[in-house]
Amino acid sequence: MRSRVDRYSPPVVRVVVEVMPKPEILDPQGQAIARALPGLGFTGVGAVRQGKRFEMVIEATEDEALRQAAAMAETLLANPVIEDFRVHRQG
Amino acid sequence: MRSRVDRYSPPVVRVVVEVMPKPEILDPQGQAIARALPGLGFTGVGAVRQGKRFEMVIEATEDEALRQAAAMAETLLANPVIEDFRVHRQG
Amino acid sequence: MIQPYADLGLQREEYDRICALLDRQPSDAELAMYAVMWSEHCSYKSSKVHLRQFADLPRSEALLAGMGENAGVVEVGPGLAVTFKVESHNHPSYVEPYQGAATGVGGIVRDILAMGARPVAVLDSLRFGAADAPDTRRVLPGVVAGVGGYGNCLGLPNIGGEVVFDPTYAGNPLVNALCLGVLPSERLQLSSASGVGNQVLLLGSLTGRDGIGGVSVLASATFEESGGPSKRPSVQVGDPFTEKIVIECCLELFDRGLVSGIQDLGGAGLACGLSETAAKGGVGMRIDLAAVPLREASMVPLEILTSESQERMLAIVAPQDVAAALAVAERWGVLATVIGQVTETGRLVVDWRGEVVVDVPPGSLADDGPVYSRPMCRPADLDALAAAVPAGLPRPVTGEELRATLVRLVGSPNLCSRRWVTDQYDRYVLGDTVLAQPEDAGVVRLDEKTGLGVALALDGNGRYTRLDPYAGAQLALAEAYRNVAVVGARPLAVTNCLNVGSPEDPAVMWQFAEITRGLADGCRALGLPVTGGNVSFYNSTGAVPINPTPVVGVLGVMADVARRTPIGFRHPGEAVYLLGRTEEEFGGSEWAWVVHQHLGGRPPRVDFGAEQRLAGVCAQAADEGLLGAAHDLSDGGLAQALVECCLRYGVGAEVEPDLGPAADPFVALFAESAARAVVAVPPPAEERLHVLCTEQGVPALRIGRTGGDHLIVSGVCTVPLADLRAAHAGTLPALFG
Amino acid sequence: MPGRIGVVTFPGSLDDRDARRAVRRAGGTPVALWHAEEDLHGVDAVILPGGFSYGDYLRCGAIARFAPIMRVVVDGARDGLPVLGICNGFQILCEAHLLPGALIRNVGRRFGCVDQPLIVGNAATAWTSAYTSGQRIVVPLKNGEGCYLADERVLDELEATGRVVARYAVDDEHPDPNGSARAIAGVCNPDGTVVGLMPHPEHAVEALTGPGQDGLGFFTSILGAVPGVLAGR
Ligand SMILES: Nc1ncnc2c1ncn2[C@@H]1O[C@H](COP(=O)(O)OP(=O)(O)O)[C@@H](O)[C@H]1O
Ligand SMILES: [Mg+2]
Repeated sequence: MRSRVDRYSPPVVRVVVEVMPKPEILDPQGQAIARALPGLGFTGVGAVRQGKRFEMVIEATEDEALRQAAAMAETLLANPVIEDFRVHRQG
Repeated sequence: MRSRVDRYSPPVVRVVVEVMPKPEILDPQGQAIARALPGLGFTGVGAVRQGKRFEMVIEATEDEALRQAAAMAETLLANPVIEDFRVHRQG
Repeated sequence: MIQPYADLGLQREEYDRICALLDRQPSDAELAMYAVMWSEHCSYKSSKVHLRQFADLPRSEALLAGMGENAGVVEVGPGLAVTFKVESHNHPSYVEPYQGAATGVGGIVRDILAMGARPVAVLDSLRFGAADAPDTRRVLPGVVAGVGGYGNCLGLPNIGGEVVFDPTYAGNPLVNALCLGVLPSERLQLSSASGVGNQVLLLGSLTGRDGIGGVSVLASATFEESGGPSKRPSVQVGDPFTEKIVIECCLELFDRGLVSGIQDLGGAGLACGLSETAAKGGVGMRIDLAAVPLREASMVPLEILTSESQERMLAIVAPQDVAAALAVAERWGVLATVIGQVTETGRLVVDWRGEVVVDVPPGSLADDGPVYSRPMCRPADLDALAAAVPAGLPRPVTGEELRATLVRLVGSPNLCSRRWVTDQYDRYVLGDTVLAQPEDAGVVRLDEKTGLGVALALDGNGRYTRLDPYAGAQLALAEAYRNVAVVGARPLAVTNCLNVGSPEDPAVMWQFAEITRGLADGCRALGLPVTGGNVSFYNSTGAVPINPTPVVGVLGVMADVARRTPIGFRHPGEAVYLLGRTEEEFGGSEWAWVVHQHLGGRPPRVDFGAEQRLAGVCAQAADEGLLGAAHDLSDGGLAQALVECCLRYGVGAEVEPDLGPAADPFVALFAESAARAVVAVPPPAEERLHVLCTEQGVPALRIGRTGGDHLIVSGVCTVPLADLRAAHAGTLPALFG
Repeated sequence: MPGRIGVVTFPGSLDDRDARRAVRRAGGTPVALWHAEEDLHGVDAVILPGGFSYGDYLRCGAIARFAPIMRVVVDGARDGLPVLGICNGFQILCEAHLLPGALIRNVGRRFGCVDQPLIVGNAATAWTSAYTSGQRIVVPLKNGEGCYLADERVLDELEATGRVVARYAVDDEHPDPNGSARAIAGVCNPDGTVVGLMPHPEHAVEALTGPGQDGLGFFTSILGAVPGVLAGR
C-alpha cells in the first residue's frame, strides 16, 4: 500500500495523532512504570503517563489531512471519556 | 507527585519517549485501524501504525534527563527486538 | 559462481545433491527453498530414522489419520473425531518471550485447523531456568502472557499444562503448546493438492519479512545491489484476531465443501506449503508470486517464498468454487488471493514478473531431503550419575522434621500452586470445559446431548530423562496416561514433543534414540498409537545441552463427562485409599532436588502393566460413580497429592503413614513411585472398590479419612490447611508479582 | 412463544455461542445476529457477548461500536429495547455511549480468570429481576481491561440512582480483581433496560461447566420481562 502511495505521489501527508489519558484518569500502566523505575536505578522520575501514538499516511492536502485525522481521533482513535488527543504533521 | 516537583522546583524536565513498532515488523493494531477506517468514511488513509507515547517528569538537567529517558526506553519502555524509540523534550 | 550454501546451513554434499537433482545450479529462490526445506526443522533429517518406530506401532481402528499429516485424527464416537498435537516454540520464546509463545500457540492451532477441525482447547507445557534467576523474571511473565494473550483472543479454553523450573533451561526455556480440535469424521481434510486446473488460494495475513532468518544471506546479497535494508527481523509478531477470523472462514469453507486440500503455512512458509501439497498430490503447480499480497513491496522472490508470516493458510479450490470461496473470505474479512493453479507437469513452477524463478520437482523439496543416521554415544557421565544414589542423603526423621519438609516441598517452585500462571488463561470460553487446572487432566465435553468428551494431559520430567532417557520417556508417558486415567477417561492416543540438545552431539543423539525407543516401547505396551508430534533440537544453555525433555500428551475418551472424577476432597467422612505400590524411589525426586540439590541414581521403575491395571480401576470406578475424588501421585509423592486434594475445597484428612512394606513415614510420604493414585471413597462404595482392585490386581490400602481443616499424618505431624495454603499459594506471586 | 433473544456476533466475538446456550437453558429462543446487518430480526432483547471484537487492538469495543448492527441496537435501546453487554459487550456499550464511563486495563495489568463473587446491587433491572438486591452470586470473571472508571460526579449519580447493577465482593480470599472504581462490576441506564456487566453469567449456567448456576438469573430475568413471554404465560 505504501509503495503505491509513494509511486504515484498524489499529495501525501504523514500525520501523527497522540492520545494520552486525561490527567485526572487512573493510568495503571504509567503508574506501574513509575513504580518499577527506582528498582532499575532511575530515581528522580516523577509522574509517568502512558498513551498512544498513531502514525499514518493520508492522501490529501495538509489542511485536509489534519482535519481528517482530527475527525478520526475524535470518533475512533481516542475515547473522549478518558483520553485527550493532539494531531500534527510528522517531522 | 507532580505538584511536589513544581513547588520546590529543582531543575525539572518534561520528557517524551515515543515507541513505535519497527517498520518491517507486523503491526496488527495499526492494521486493524486501517481496515476499520473506510467503513467510517475515511478513505485515502494508507498505512497506519500504532505505537506508545510516554510522558514523564524528570528532576535533572535537560541533557541528563534525556540521557536517563533514553536509558529507560532501552531497558523498560521499548522492546528493542521489535520496537524503535525516540526521546525528546516535551513542548 | 559460488553460491553461499554454507551460510544457508547446507552441507557441501547437500548442495551437490541439489545441483544433481536439478541438473544445474539452483536459482537464488530455489536455493533458499531447498535450504529451508532441508533444514532440520522441516526435514527431520536427524530424527527421521528414529521416529519411524512410532509409525511402525500397530494402528488402531479409531485412527483416521496418523503421523505425516499435520496432526493425527482419532474417531471418538460415531462420526465424531478429534485431532491433537503438541509443538515447540522454544527459541523464539527466549528471544522475545511474549511473541514467541504467542506465535507458538498460533502455529499449533493452524495445524489442527488444517485437518478440518475446529480448535476447541489448548494446553501448554512450560520450562524455565531457576525460579529466582533474574532472566526467569524476564522470560516467564512474557511467555505466560503470550500463551494467554493469543489463546484467550482466539477463544480457546486452556485446560492444562505444566510449569517446571530447573537451571538446565536457564538459557533455553521450553514452550510446548498443544491444541485439540474436533471434527465430523467426514470433514477430515488432507494437505494434498489435486485436480489439474484447481486454483491455489492464499488466505490470511499479508506476507512480510518475518522469520526468514537464515536465508536472509541471499536476500541481503540481492539487496546490496539495490541498496535496500539488510537486517532481517527474526521475530514474528502474532495477530490472534486475524487467526480467529481465518479459523471461522476456513471452517465455513470446509462445511460448504469449497476446498479440496488445505495446508497451514508455518515454518518455511510458502516454500513448504506449495511443495508439500504438490508432492502429496503428485501434481505440479504454477504460481504467480507477484499475486501474493505483501507487507513490504520491496520483497524479492526468495523472501516471499520463505517468509514465515503468521496467520496464513493455503487452500486448493476447484475453479467453479473460487467465487464462492472468495465470498466466504470476504464475509469474514479475510484477505484471499488466487496465486496459481494445479498443473499436470509434475513441476513446481514459480513466476515473478515475467520470469521463471523456480522450476523444480516438488517432491525433491518435500521428500528427497537428506536423512542422517547420526553418530551416537552414551554420555560419559551417565554411570557416575547413576552411581550417585540418593540413599545416603540425610532424611527428615522426627515429626517436626517431616512437617517442615512437607511444608517446604509444598511451597517449592515445582510443586507450588500454578494459579499465578493459570489465572491468566481463560478456561471457560466455549462453555464445554468440565475439568481444567488444577485437575489432573483437562476434560472437554464434545456432545452436549450424550456427554461424550475427551481428557488430555501433558507431562514430562527432564530430570528422570537425564538419569535414564529410555525410562524418562516412559515415565512421561506413564504420567500423562495416569493423569488421563484418574479422571475416569480411557486413554486412546499419544502425541509428543521431544526437546533435546544438538543432534551433532553424539551423546545427545544417543539420548534422543533412547527416548524414541522408550516411548515407542511404552506405547506398544499400552496399545496406544502415536498420532503425531514434534522434535526440537539444539536446546542448550551455553554449551551444555538441556536435560533431554520429552513432553508427552495423552488423549482419552469419556462416554459421559458428568462421570469425571475431580482431584479435590469435597466431603468429610470419606475413606482415603492409596492405590498402587510404594517403593523407596528417590532418584531424580523433587525431595532430593529441593532439599539437597541432588540429581543422581535411578528414576522410578516403570511398570506399564501396573499403570493399565490402575487405569482400569479408575475408569470402572468412575463409570460406577464410586469415587469422591482421585489424584495421581507423581512429583513430591503422596504428601504432595494429599495436600492438593485437601486444598482444592478446603477439606482436610487424617492418614496413617505406615504403608506396609514402606514402613518408613519419609518413604511413604515422599517417594515418587509410579502407577499410584489416592482416591476418596464414600463408605458405602468401599466394598465395591475392594472388589475392583482385587479383580484387577491393584494394591489398595485404606490409609485414612477425609475431614477437618488439618492434614494429619497420625503420630507424625498435624498441619493446618491454612499453613499449607499459604505455603502453596504464596510462592509464584512472591517471585513474579 | 418463548422470548427471542438476539446475540450479536462481531468478528472476534468468542462467547457468542455460550450466550446463546445460556438463553436456551433459561428457556428462551436464541437468535444469532450478524454485525454487518442492520437488522434485529424482531428480537425481544439483545446480548452483546464477550470476546475480543476486532482483536480489541485499539481499545476494547472501539471498532465494534461502529458495526452496522450497532446503529439499530443503539436506536432500539433508546426506544426501550433491553440490551445486555457482557465483558466486551459492556465495553462496546460504553464506547457507544449507551452507558457512562469506560473500562481500562486492570490495575494488575494482567488478564485474570477467576470465579468471582458479586453482590447484586439492583434487582429491578430488566436483566436482574430474578435476583434479590444484596444477593451474593459467583460468576466467572475473565478480562484484561475490566477496570471501570467514570468521573466522581457520574459515580455518585450512579450510586444515588441505583444504577450500580453489581459489585465485586472483595474479601481476604477474593482480592480486588481489577481496580474498578467503587468495586463496580456492572451498571445500567436510567430505565434499567441496558445493562453492562464485566463478569460472565453465561459461564455459570450449569454446574458441570461453570462454578455453579448463579448466572442463569440474568437470562431468566429477561425472559420474564419481555412481552413475548409475559403474553405466553
Ligand atoms: N502452563 C500451564 N498451563 C495450564 N495449566 C497448567 C500449566 N501448568 C500447570 N497447569 C495445571 O496445573 C495443575 C497442576 O500441575 P502439575 O502439578 O504439574 O500437575 P500433574 O503433576 O498432575 O501433571 C494441572 O491441572 C495442570 O494441568
Ligand atoms: Mg497429575
